[in-house]
Amino acid sequence: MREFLILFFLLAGVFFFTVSTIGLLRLPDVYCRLHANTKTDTLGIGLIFLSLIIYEGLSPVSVKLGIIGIFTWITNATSSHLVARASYYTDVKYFRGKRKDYDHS
Amino acid sequence: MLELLQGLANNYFYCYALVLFIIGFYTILSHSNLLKKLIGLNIMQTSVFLFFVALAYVKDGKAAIITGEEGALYTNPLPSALVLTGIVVTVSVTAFALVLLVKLYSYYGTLDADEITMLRGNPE
Amino acid sequence: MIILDLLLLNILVLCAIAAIRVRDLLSAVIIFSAYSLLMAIIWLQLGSPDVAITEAAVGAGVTTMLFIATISKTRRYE
Amino acid sequence: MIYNSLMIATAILLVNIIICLYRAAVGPTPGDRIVGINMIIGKTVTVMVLVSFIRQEALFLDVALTYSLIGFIATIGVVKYLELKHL
Amino acid sequence: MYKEEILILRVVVRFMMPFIQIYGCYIIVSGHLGPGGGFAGGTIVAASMILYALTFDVDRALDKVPHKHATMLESLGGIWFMSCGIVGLLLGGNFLANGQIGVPLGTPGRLLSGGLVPVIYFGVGIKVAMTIMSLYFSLVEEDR
Amino acid sequence: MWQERKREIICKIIVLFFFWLLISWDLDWSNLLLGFFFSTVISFVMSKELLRADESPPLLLRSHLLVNFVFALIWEVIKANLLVARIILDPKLPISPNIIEIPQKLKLPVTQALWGNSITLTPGTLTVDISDERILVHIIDEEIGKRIQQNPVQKILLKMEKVN
Repeated sequence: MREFLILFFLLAGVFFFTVSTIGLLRLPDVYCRLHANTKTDTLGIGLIFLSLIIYEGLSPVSVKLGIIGIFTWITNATSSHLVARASYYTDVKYFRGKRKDYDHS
Repeated sequence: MLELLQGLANNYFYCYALVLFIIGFYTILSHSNLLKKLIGLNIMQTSVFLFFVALAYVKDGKAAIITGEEGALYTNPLPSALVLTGIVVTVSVTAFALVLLVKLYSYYGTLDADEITMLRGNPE
Repeated sequence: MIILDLLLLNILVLCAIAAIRVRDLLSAVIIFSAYSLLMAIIWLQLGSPDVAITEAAVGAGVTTMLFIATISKTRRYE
Repeated sequence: MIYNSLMIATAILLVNIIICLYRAAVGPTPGDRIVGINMIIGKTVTVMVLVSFIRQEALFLDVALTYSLIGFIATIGVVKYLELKHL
Repeated sequence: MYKEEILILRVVVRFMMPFIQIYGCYIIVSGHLGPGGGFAGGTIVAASMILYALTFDVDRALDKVPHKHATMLESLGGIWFMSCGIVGLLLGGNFLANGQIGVPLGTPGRLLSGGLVPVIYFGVGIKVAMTIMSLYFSLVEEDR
Repeated sequence: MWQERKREIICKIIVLFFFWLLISWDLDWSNLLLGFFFSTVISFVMSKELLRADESPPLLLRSHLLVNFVFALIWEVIKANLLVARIILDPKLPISPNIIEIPQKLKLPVTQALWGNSITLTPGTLTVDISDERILVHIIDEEIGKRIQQNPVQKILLKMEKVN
């Protein structure tokens, strides 16, 4: 049961990482790519760390893993906000409306 | 010949250190922008560190930190101590070179090595 | 283990080539910081965490900021 | 079993890093490049943790903690330079 | 202005700074037990001050740690290192002698068991932190 | 004035000391001494730079709300992550991004920053700019944008401020 949980969470985490990478490739502009960055990346980190914490049990290692997870979430959100803000104020055009209106070039 | 190839395949870290060294050296020789040259220099230094640490690597060895267990196999700590010194020197060299670049730019108005040579005139 | 090593080293070489091929100096510096990140993983693989933590501290914080400061004082494009 | 799956997960993450590197090298605006590097930082932290579990050395986690703490300095620097043209 | 507007960055940096600094101190003094040492820890502490200078302003950071104080602390780190070395000479050993002069070199995993090593690393950490910080500040400050 | 500052500094020392214990995980007397020394020095030297008490609700006293907040945030993240994953993996890529403006209800800087970061972490939405009156949010889908106002995270943060 425990092994199954570990493998399931690990797989889910890797899946979310892969989804975020696909999103980074497919989405049209900076803002949408930032969505792919923060969202799926953070959940990927969370799930993989959760699986490793289950694997390790309660020990200093899992406490440190929790600290790493918390700080990664904070810094990831902050840097995404900053990139979005800088792009907005340096007039990077954002894609609006439906996909079919967008000329992919 | 086959032995040579096998030896290369066994020591792939050395091969890649060589490749990185060549990339850095090529950058220093071919790019005329000084900041690019500095990045090439950094890549070259890192390749040398990679060679050193790969020399120290023992297969299945643990990191050279004594945790009190008996009869464990450790990697060689001496090259990594050398590399630590090397990294300190790298940072200092990089900072010094960057300050020199700022001074050069304020004097000549460009960072291109060829242009600076032209501006200084032909020594002959 | 050997597959991980080879993959990492190939990414490293790709990263180095990308860093020197880009025309924009700011992008070159950004990619160079990624190079330093990958280098830190390789130090871990080679079993020398001392070097890895030094590379992490230097590459993530100091060297990149010094490069960006220089770019902000000189020009951005080659 | 778990050892092998950790290995496979690390390999998949490394392949992901290559794709992020493509975005960082090609991306049209500097913002795209920073997004690529941000994702590489997140994946690198995870790879470091996985490597420390594969090699069974708890002390390697310190390196990952370092990156998660000061990994965003470069991002702030680049963003401030893009917005203000000086630091 | 840039510095007052970004609320999230301001709050997050002010929240994160003590954690970065205390982590840097941990890396400095536990250099003989795990990865790290004076240089890495000092660089992390300096990185926190670089973060401060980025978020607010270089001038404000220079108000906090002026060049005079930075130079003084840097010299203090050097003097600290020298005097720790001379302790070995005074007690009849070599320069920087550690186990030779009878300092207990205790068990692995204990923080203060490395004899003089953590004490020396403390000085090295101060010196490195101040050096790198003032390097960055003096590269940036003459911008305006 | 001095009383308040003293309480602030003691609070910081406790938090930093706790962090030191977590990362070093050792109850030896030398470790405790060094940790106490470093946390005291840092909170005295940097006391002007760190967060002040009047900028945040007393988070340590309202820890039940903080735990509540964390769990609500995680639940939101998981829910919306699946949504974004479905959008990304869809071959037609059905996105309709836009930048919208929503009013800001929170007052204190710390809760404002927490709310902004929660918006960024919640999938489909991304804080572009934040001030005392409004928040600019980039949304990836119109449906997600409509739901942003009745986010449970914001309610918890409002409650946290009201207690103060």
